[in-house]
Amino acid sequence: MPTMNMLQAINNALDIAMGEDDKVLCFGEDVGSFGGVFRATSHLQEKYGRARCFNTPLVEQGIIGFANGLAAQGSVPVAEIQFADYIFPAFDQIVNETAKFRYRSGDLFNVGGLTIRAPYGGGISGGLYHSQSPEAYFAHTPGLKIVVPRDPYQAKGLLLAAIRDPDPVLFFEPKRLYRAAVGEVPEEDYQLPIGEAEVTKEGSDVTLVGWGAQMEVIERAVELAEKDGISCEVIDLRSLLPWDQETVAESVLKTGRLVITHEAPRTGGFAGEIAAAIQERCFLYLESPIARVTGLDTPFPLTLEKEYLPDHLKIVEAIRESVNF
Amino acid sequence: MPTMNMLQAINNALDIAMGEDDKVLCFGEDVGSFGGVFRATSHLQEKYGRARCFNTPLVEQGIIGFANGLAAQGSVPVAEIQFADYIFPAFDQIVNETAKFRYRSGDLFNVGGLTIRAPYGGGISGGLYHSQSPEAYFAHTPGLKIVVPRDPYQAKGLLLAAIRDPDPVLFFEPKRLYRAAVGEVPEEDYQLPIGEAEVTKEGSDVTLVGWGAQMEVIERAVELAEKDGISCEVIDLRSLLPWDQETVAESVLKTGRLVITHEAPRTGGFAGEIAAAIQERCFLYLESPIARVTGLDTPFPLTLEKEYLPDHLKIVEAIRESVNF
Amino acid sequence: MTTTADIHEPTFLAGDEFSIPTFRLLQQDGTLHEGAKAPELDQEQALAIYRAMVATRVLDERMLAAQRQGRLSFYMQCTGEEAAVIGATAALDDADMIMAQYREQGALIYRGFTFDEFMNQLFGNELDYGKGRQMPIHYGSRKLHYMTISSPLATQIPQATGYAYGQKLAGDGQCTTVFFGEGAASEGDFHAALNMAAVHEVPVIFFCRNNGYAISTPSIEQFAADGVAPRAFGYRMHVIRVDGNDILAVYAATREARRIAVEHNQPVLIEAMSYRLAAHSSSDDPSGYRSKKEEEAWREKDPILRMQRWLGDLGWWSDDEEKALQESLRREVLETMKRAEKRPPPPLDSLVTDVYADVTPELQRQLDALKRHIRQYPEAYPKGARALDPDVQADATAAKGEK
Amino acid sequence: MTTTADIHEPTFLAGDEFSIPTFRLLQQDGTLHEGAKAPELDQEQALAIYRAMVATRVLDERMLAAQRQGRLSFYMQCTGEEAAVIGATAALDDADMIMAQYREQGALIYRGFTFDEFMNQLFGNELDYGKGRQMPIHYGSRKLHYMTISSPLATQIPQATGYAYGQKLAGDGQCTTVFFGEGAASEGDFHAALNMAAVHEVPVIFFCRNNGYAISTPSIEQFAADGVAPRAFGYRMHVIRVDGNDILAVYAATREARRIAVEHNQPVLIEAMSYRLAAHSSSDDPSGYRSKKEEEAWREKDPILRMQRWLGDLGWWSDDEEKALQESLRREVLETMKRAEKRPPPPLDSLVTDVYADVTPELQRQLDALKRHIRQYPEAYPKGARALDPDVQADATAAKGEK
Ligand SMILES: Cc1ncc(C[n+]2csc(CCOP(=O)(O)OP(=O)(O)O)c2C)c(N)n1
Ligand SMILES: Cc1ncc(C[n+]2csc(CCOP(=O)(O)OP(=O)(O)O)c2C)c(N)n1
Ligand SMILES: [Mg+2]
Ligand SMILES: [Mg+2]
Repeated sequence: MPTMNMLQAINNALDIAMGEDDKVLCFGEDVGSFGGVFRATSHLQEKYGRARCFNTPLVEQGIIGFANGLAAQGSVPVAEIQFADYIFPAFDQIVNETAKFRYRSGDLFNVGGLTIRAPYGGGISGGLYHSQSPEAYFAHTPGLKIVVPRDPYQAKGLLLAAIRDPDPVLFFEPKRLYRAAVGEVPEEDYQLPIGEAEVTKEGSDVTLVGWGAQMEVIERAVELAEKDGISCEVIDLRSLLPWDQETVAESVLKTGRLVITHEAPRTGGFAGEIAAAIQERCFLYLESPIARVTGLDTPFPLTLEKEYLPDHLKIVEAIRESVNF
Repeated sequence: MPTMNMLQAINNALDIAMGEDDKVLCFGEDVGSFGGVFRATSHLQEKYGRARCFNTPLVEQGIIGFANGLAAQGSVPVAEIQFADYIFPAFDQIVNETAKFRYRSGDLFNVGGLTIRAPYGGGISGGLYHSQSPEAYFAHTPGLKIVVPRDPYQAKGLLLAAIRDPDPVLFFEPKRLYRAAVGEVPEEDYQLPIGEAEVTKEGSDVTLVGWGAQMEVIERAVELAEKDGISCEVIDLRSLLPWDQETVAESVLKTGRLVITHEAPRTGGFAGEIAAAIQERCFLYLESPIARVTGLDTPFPLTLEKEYLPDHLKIVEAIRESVNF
Repeated sequence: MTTTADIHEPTFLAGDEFSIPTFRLLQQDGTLHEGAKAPELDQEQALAIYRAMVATRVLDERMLAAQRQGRLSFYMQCTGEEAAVIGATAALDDADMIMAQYREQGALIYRGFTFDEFMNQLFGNELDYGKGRQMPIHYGSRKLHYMTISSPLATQIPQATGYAYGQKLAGDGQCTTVFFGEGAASEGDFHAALNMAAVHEVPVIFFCRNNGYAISTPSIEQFAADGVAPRAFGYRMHVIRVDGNDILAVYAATREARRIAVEHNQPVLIEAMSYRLAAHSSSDDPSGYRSKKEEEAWREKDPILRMQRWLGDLGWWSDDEEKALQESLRREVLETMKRAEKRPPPPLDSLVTDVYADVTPELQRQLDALKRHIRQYPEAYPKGARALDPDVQADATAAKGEK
Repeated sequence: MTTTADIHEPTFLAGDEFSIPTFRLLQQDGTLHEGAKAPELDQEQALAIYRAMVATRVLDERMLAAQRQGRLSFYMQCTGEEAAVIGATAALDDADMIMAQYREQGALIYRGFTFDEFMNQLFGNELDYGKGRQMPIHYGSRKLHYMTISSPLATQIPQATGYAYGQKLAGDGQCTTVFFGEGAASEGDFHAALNMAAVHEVPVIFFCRNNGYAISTPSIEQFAADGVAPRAFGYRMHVIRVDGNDILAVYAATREARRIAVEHNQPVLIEAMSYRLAAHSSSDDPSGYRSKKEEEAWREKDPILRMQRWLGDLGWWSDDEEKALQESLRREVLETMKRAEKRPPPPLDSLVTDVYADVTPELQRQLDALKRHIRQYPEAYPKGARALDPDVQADATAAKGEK
């Protein structure tokens, strides 16, 4: 099986989707001949022509408005937002339009073909505006699906699933791992399920839940915790909307403890939703409070980025506290 | 003491603020000579002139961008967004700019003078786009303050506090109560604190938390519950950011039970944050799972609005379930 | 690509270099302007256009009255702008996509949306295509290529650019026409849409209804420029300003715009100058922000009367026909309204369907809980109870029987 | 307010009715164009402008090199656009507000921002006004009336309209100049800003640096029109296109624009035609999207060389002065860089201050928890540990001693 980094896996997924279906289009700022500032769309214009892979003017609300129209028409747009930090000018098009298109028309029209890709997350010295993790802003929006892959294999399978999914999907890519995460990725077409979490490690004392780049951080924390003799169960949520309550609840019913982590600020972050839902479903089985290990309730800093981030040491401390409660 | 409805109380607060400080400006779509589609700014242009109370072109991102610049310059803008459903085109200006202005400049510049008013909420046959409660979208944004008044008295005191607060404030007004809520409101200037919840009723069996128009709904539910002999403590959160964890935690330490309600969809709603924080702080004292009574995870409907809304009957059922757990 | 001429004095331009005239064919008395030539329009199509204009007017009058009687929660009239909307629609191919703002019911009428279809949406009953989810006037029709209305202003404009780009790739010779008000044209989405359409050479017609007001805001407080038309120069786009109350001019301009769009894959901007004769909506009272005199002056320019006179002069239309048409339309509106009012609400499941292509497990749980709750308190949720269980109310069954 | 001329043929305009010339004064050889007249500029101010241009160039060269050496995480150069940025700034009053995009460090240099101030921001140390929170090049200075840079593009444009409206109300005779690229001008915020400025008669100068590219996207894929200038007609705004590499033309145009803005409360759009000679940023490599030949052609039009020749012809500047200036600037850059690199990071509390005017209880809890955690693992958070406790590292103390 070939080895790819995450960008190559994403590029490969786009290539397969465009090769298979003429209706698939890729566009966004610098996406055309240059192949995107991260090069996720490299060579796609060469291969499929300027009509199907192109630069747009610099206007995110226009990119998503245009993409909504294309999807309503029956095309399968894959729109790139250059950084997740710059998705907010398109917020109205996404939250009021994309998400509500099918519902408001009674399914006369829908934009199910739409996929929006955006690199998210910190750890790259990006400061306030090249580091944000905005998933929770969208997770409050019925009608959207939200997917975050953790490694190249997941990225390819989930992106192909997202493009073909009958609903609009926001696909947030952990840019810190674009080149850092390397792994075996099948050459051929495959899909991974949207809406299903994955138990990446079984254990009995505490459940860890995360997504995207945090999965690697959790892994490091779990290594430390297991040295202490704490048996950890690890769940990659993969989809935040809809999210797989069953898998998480089942695990917590077993372990009695839950630690959730994300990079975004704590207040209003998606860990709050998970905690609220799980305390409701697993109330009598919880042996300690559900813990959240998150970014601080501040904009994303630069010089003190390491201090801000929910790293493996903060997670392992939360695990210990949870187990020793 | 004179009796006012909520619109009159808001108009009165704006009048006092503009009368006292030349730097206070009111603007937005139809805000000028017409006084706003709900008439919250009636007569202000007459009284303070076109330079200080005026119509803007129809562009929410421009209204808030303009307001951010004005606030940075030292003015005290009170910008109206005609319906909270239409605040999303300004999402980038609010979330990336308003919220981060002071932090990113190390307090060289700030937009603390800014207040954004917007009518929110359902119950008025408004369907998808005249009913939304978007508070949770903003509550994930450090740097913003969010205030929601429940009645005319609160509206006036909180709005005056918001205008004079050193931080930017989103002021969401429950439009269902604009004319329906009537009460005594002092003629003179007064302020109510931002960041402090209010215990509006003491009780011992269960704590109810809400804000804005839901407070009236809670009241009706509590009447029913008390008939069953359930003693309810009721908290009006008033500020969602920062929110008063102490008051809520203190109450739950006493009652051992918590029911939170809001109109917005459940997933990602602010009740999740409250539940997550309170289960952490009150874990050993909780006698039943924290319950959320909210809108469905769908866009806001029309014909079946009554069915969608978290009304008093749904709340009283949640109270009963919580107490009988 | 910029011009190369040089100047050595700091001379500022301010737009006085050009002026944008208004294209007019028909005078208010029903005769053509001197030198004007009517577009090719046979009697059949002319009458189809005229009937649609009258039907729009009658529907609007009746439904506003129904709103005033409390039978309807909300309504918006097209009154005064029928020629702009229907003239443009008539110049399109029936399979061209229309993406409207909300005041373009005339386009639907022209394309054959029935009064029953209107009423079902207005009353949000079980037959409403939108399943009773949106406020009145948010119509949509897939078979008539009319995108379901969305309240957030201007969002449909860049969507139209995208839709038309898809049509261009599909190569089926269709284009998209997007309607919007001069107020909505202030939104950022407008700028995005026009620029992208010009850059990507998209067959889309941007049809601006400049009716002088955005709710209470007069256009003079909306923009300082000479209307919306000169913005086209900022994108390098074909543009024409047309008398929006002149059915012939609107038709001719749009037909030519469609030719440019479809044959050359070039977007076109049309600015139709008109006036919103009625209130903004049933919630609005314009007496607070404009004069009766101003309204009267525009009432004199009624586009329907203007066309009626033209048809009369041609001998294509008589007073008797007019009377018969008006009466039959009024009757039809009232009958269909009564039918629609009586129909039951959409089923309870419609609360959670269409959020996604399939109902998610969490939504199913929420629906199940809601059903249990409604069964506990059926009288508190009459529509829900009825929708949950068709036997609950006899008239619900009766109404269903009519289908 | 629309024009009243009528036409009776459906004639579309497409912008060929006018053309927008380019205002130029200085030729590349340092002489004036025939018929051109230099603006009033005494030797002192001319040299101040020139020195700022050279200082910008030197700073950019050195800091890019530092980035390449790994001393700095990121950098952006103004190279090629110094005349546009500094010429405009020199034409303003020093108390006028400047709201820049990110490539306008020349404006700051001209106003007296010191190399130390630049370096503290670039290295995000304890003396950075922005407290080490933003990426390099996000400068700001309250005393120099230069708004702190924000990365999201175009957001500063409507803010400038608002700021200038506040200045107009204050009546202090100041205005605001907002810089942005031709790429950023595609954002919806641009449209909002210009329209609102025209409607509300705001003293703001919209200064567009049209440098041909937005990262890899050439302006031909950014808009189909003749640059950004003709958009002004859509708002009824004064507009001028100027050779952005011509310091005299930029200065003269901006001075006149400022007069219009301040005396008439009218916004003005200036489009400065130039070229981004360097990569977009230190993360970019332009060889993937444009030719060396194109770059070379523009390198011939170097704005600094052009001004140097003009100064030389006037006898205001010599080769020796040039050499001395370059050397002293290089030395100063290196020295200040070394100083800034060594300074300690901002204090740990700076993580939570300035989110609000006062630290909230929740933020205080989060900070306290973080401090406990860092005390537990000081070696894992060297900057945090050092910032938490100045004694932890000796060199931190040493660096502090320099203050
Ligand atoms: C984004 C957004 N902002 C505000 C509104 C509220 N609103 C509805 S219609 C309207 C005025 C629209 O005026 P115009 O575009 O000129 O259309 P007209 O009503 O004149 O046909 C406003 C402000 C809205 N629906 N959407
Ligand atoms: C809202 C937003 N979208 C995208 C970006 C990423 N980005 C940074 S600079 C840039 C290009 C800007 O080009 P232009 O405005 O022409 O300025 P120039 O770099 O040429 O000076 C892009 C796309 C951003 N910073 N903000
Ligand atoms: Mg209008
Ligand atoms: Mg550029």
